[in-house]
Amino acid sequence: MSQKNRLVGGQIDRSRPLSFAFDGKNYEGYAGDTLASALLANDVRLMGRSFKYHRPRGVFSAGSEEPNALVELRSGARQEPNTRATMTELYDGLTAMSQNRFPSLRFDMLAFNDALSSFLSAGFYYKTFMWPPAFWEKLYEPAIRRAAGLGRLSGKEDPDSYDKGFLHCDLLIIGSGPSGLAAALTAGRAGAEVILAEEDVVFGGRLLAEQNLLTEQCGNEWVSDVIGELSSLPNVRLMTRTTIFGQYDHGIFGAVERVSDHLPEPPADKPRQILWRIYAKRALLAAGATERPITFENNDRPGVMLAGAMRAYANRWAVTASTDIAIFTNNDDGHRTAWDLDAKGVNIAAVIDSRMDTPSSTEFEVLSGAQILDSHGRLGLRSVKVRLKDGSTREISCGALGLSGGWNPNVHLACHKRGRPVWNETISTFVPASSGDHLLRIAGAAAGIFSTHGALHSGAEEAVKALNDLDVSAHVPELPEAEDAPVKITPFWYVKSGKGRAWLDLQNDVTVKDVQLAHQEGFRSVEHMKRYTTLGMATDQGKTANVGALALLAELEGKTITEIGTTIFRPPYTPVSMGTFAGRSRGKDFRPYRLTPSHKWAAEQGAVFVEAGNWLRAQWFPTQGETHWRQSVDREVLAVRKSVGACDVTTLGKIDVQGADAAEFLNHIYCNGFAKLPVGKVRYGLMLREDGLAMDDGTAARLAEDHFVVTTTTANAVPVFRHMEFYRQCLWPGLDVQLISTTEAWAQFAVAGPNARKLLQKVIDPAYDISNEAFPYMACGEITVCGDLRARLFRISFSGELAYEIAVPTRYGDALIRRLMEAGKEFDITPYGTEALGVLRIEKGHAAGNELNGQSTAAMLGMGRMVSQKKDSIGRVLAGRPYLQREDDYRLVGLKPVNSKETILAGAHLMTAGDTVNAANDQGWVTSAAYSPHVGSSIALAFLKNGEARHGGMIRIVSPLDNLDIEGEVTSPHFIDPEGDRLRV
Amino acid sequence: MSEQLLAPLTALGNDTPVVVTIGGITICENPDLTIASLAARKDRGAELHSKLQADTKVQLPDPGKMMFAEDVAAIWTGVEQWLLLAPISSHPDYAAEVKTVVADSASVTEQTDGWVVFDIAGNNLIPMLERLCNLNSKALSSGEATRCLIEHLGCLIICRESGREFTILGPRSSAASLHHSLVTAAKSIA
Amino acid sequence: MIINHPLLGPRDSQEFVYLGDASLIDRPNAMAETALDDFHDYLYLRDNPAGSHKELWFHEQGDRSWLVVTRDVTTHEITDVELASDYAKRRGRDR
Amino acid sequence: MRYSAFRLFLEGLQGQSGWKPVWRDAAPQASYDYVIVGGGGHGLATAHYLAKVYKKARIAVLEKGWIGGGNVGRNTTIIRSNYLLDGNEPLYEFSLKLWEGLEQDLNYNAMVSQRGILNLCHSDVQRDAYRRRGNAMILNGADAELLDQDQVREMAPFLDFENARFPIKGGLLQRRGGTVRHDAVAWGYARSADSHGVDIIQNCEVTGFRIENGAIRGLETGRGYIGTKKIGVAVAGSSSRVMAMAGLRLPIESHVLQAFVSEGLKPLIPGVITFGAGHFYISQSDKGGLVFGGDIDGYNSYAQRGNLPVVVDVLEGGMALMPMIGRARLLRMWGGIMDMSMDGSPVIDRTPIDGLYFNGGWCYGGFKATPASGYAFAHLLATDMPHETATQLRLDRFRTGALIDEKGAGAQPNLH
Repeated sequence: MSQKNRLVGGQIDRSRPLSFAFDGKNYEGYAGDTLASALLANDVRLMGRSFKYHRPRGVFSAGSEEPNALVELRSGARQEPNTRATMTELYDGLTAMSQNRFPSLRFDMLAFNDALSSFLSAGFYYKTFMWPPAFWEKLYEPAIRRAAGLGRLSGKEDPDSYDKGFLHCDLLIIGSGPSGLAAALTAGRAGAEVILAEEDVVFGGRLLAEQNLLTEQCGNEWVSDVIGELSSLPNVRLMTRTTIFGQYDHGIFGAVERVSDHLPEPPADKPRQILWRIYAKRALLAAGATERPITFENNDRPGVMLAGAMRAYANRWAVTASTDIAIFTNNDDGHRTAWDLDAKGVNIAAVIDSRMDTPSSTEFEVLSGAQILDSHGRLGLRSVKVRLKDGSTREISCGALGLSGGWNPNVHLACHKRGRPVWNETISTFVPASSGDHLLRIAGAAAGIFSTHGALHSGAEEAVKALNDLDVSAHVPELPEAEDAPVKITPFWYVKSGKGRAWLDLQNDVTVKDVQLAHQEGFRSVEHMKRYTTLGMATDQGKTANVGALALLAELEGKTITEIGTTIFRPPYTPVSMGTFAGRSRGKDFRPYRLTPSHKWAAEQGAVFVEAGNWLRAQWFPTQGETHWRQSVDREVLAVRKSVGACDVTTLGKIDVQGADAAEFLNHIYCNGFAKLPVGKVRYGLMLREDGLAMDDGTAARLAEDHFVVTTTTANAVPVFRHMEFYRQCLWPGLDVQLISTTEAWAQFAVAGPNARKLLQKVIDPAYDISNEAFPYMACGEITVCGDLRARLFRISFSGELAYEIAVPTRYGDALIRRLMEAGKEFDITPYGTEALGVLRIEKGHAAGNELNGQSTAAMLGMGRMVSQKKDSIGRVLAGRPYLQREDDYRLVGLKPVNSKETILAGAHLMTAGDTVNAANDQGWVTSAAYSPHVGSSIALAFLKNGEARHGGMIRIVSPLDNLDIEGEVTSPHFIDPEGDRLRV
Repeated sequence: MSEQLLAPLTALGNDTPVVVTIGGITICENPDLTIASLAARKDRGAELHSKLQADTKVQLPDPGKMMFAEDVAAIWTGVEQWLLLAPISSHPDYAAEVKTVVADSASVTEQTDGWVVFDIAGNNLIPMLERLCNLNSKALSSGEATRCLIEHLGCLIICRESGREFTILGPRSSAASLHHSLVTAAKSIA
Repeated sequence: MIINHPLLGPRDSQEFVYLGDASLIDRPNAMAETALDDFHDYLYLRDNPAGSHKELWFHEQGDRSWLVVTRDVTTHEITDVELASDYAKRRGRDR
Repeated sequence: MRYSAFRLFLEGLQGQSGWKPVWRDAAPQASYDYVIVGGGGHGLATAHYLAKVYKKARIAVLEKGWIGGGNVGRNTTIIRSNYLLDGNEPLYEFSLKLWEGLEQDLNYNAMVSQRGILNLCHSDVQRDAYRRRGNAMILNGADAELLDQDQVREMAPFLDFENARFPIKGGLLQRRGGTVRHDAVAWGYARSADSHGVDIIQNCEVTGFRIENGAIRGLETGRGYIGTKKIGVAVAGSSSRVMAMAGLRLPIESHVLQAFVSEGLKPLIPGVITFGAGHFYISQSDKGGLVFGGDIDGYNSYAQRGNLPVVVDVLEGGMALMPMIGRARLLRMWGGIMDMSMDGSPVIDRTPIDGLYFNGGWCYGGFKATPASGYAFAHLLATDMPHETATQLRLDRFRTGALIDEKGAGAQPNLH
């Protein structure tokens, strides 16, 4: 029969039936149902299997604390493991599968673990699986891994998108039960910027799940009145399906809004979920409370659930788990469930109350001073065995059992900054510490104020206080009359009886015995107990389990619960999809691209691009007939050496340094001298860190007495700017110097090769004489090109050839490269990419990232003498430490294979011939290697111990990773034009 | 050959600016601004202020603010540091023009090509801005300008009309990525 | 975390880059006889207190100013923020 | 009491009633020959090796709270010896060898699982650096393999090869790397040390050192004065606080490192994988949780908790690398205090005070080093000479310039 367990009333929309499938079987529910309520309506109690023993389990709660009813929702790439059926809104066509079972939910082979349970005690795995040692990875562990885990991820790319956002408010209200709504009304009317966040689909909290909380009005009506008013206020933002999952420093909260999870799939261009970072001047925690169970033997059967959840199912979703129910309680709240379900026509088999002094009822049987000893029913509860006040036992038939062991305030968010809650004896529960954070106040059940009247008033009053803190005046509004019943509870945690297992943590299968064993073995601190037994470490983080276990541990230790304390509360409050945190930053959008000014042109040329930090640079430019990258690169290199080439070098960092003291400032920043650099000249500069090791290199061009342009390597543009600002602001705030980055503002091209000048003369306006005499090596100047376009020209060379770098405003970069290509046709101009750039600089022996890796001294780079001892520059003092000045330290050398057909690999190590290949004999390593068309073989740069003295000698080049072991000759690092004649022609 | 003038490209790599309308939101690339940065020389702030005001009527704003004078906007960008924005058509060599005015009371740097400029307009841009940056965009009023991060990019946001008109300056080399972020956010809230 | 920038007001610490102890402003005299020892202590040794800590943050995604932030490193509570250049001048760094 | 499958079977039949405490909850005696300050992994391992290998007696481990409550109980459980520099690699390789025999040594199953660690590279420069490193590992007796893109794809087909912002070019694989059940390391060492007579004293905070004429005489604790002439301090995270009581300033800052775990999932990720173009590394625990992390938050902190920007940064890396994890859920995030040293490498050395020895500055590397760190520290305490694998881990290296800077980041702890 369809929806056999559907009751009358409820807040579901019976006019909108929805079909769905669970484990391949089709069912029907209504709009407003959760997957759990719809399954219950269809008399499905068995929804999952537990983690360790694979015990049959049914839904336990009606909210995010659910330990049992976890399913694989959806299919294909959208499959979502471990999804709580209680938090899954039903939509038409929903499909879900049970998980952690094989082959089926009703018959699970791994349930034989349950039969072996007496050997699988807490931590049993620490005591075995040790022999023989090799069997762990091969046999034991794979078997354990297969059995463990819960649901399956598809292994496919998540097809949905996620988003991030940022919100600001005066008051963030977390939870929309009576206290949250009263607070929102208070703050909203006061004109404060308010965010009301509710994890549920609708606002109202327990007002939706209970009968008669308000005495003169139906709870629902009041909720809709309040929400109606709040939604008319522009200063109030109402957010449902939004979980505030974490509190971070200084009023920052993390929230996840599930925008599209209630739909079969997100609409086009819309995210599945949004991660909100909320900046709240003040926050109010009104997150309510979570009910806790009472533990007894076999208390885990499908049909056993929290009494409050049973009530929520009946009142909100018009569903009962069974037509015959029993209640086991230690407080008055449990009786409410019986009243509400009785009113809906469900048979109340009995209310079993551990207390002697209990409310009575004429409608159903109340067994005071009674306890449940055991339960029966393999795949679903059939009956419970009750020990009556007089000691006799009685078997009571029921298909569902509601447990009420009291309520735990949801203190989590109040404890995310490492505050711990305190035990309140009167109401037998942990409440937030009163000396809490002034940024976060707590109201209602979350504060241990359990009556509706109390919740309403505390919500409003705490909102007033929070706003007063912000100098916003606010007043407690008129609030509805509400029940104000005191908490009547006599703590009762677990039934002491026979030898069977009684579950504390349902999902992770931690029983009373496990905690007892942990204690017996010395795991007495609460953290030890948790870690040894895994209690509270499941997907529900022990929301319904922890307090019961703490009570048990307290009893075992002979201490109070206060002395035992809690474990640490950590975000997230409930698990959050990992994609949400990444938002849009994934795939190609993981990081922004930086494109060079010639990108469009290079793409038209068919260039192959490479990532350089966030930049995309042309790596080489294949031409017709070239099938291997080496062909292209060799051609580009040779073209530069023979005639002329052009390369986009815009990515180098450029920092504009101005001010009367600019030269003095640079004199501090660079280890070599800059004070006397003439205007119109460029100088190579080496920058050290204060620890004396090389940080970066580049050039500084003096455009005027008070104006320099500094270049940095591409990778260090940002750190160097930060470094320079540190010294400007923090060490020499008295210097007249101003810095600004201009990396983006100029398109800069290297034009290199014997014909570079001839080419540039065709482009540069005739007013500017760039002859060798007028514009010699290391000259710089501001010029114009192509008819009065302002430009800069630097005669510097990375390739070792006659070369210039020419810069124009970025927007003209595309036109300039096209013009250079056009003008250069007569010289067979060749565009070259980063690969050829690298070969050219290795041939010339210039250091780059592989050599400037933060581990090199100036001396290692062959620039030891550049470090001026006559002035105070950053790093000079500590560069003088003895180890960094040792004679036999590494030096940059060149390497060539003796057999020119062999290839040197960067990252190979250097050994003396005849030595055993081991660390003790390690002589250095290859930093950069390339095929040099100029030399006609593989060449490399390397750091070699005492290398300067070893030019001309032989060395073994070994890369055990590649089975490479070849002989090489040590050379000067300058494979081309060591005297620098080519630069100066 | 050198007499033939070079033709500029917009930051998005076209001859003409890109304009996109999504829902009620228009995102418009603006290539018509020239930009110069200005940093007062040591202890010359007062002199700089008076020179600028005398010659150009430009008043230099306080932190987080922007001020207009005729066709020039001045934005505070750092301690004793500002960006000046002006129409490129009437100020073809703007940095040089400013330098003439301020002489050695300030360092001036040409920054026109350092940035891509997007003007965005719509009846309510707040939901879009909320998805992009951590500013309290709802509280931004006309004449406020501040730096912020948009999808890993350091940008400058200028509020031209509260909630309805904003200008976003971003690093020019990432113009395409920034544009993609703006369009994605607009679609997401449309 | 939120750093209350002395000029720009509250800003997310994500916009900043952290350097370390503000004692890095007290760079020793590089020309002194004892410079090697002084620089060793200056660059490498830290009080690393479990409590109030003066430290340097750079507003990289903002106005590029270096700030000296006084923060309790056990609670992350920030009690003071000022421009590092002001702090440095007070410490006698006027050149 | 010896642990075995047979014993487990017997206890199963007897209702588990025979199990004894894993370690005695000892009370402090008036004096000891050796006092180890810090009941974390390193301190407990030191006690174990000092007693078992170096045959010393009258040893106490003092722990402020409960043992294993610091970084040994809050790390991401990775073991590896894939270091570049000769100052580090011998120690980490020694450590890996000790891990390989740990269960038999301790008679405790800490689930040492050598499923491999794969460091991905995304550029030629990175590959060159990995080749240098991999070769250095081999030269030091460790195992390493350089994989190309196809080999990576075969191992981890779920990585983003199609749409990556920073395409995967290859990776450095150490097959002997893997994971260990972290808490069990502390418990296993505690159990073994205890069985060799070591007193493990919990809830015993050190409040001061007694130093006379430049030599250690004893220490003050929350549970009274304890006389001793040799103290080994192994309290990474709190090193500066403890050593300040002896008047020493250290080249160390304390920083927070966050770590994360997802809900349990069926097996998905083979070993440990690290992203080379962002801050993200991941493995999957035997229970099924994806265990992952990234970079430190970057500011000094003793708070054992971090903030959202790093959470976002880590998961951006995660989704960029393996977009299949989008629908898995993050279950828990936490933080530990790292001793971030000035060159990113640890210190195991004597101090200027006679009888006071220091072990710290482990940065992120502490857990994987636990066995060797304990061994080398025990060696130093017992012989007054550095262990052969730890000769360069000296406190004075910042003065001499003999730095061990794997990353080349310089004297800035938050960059290591």
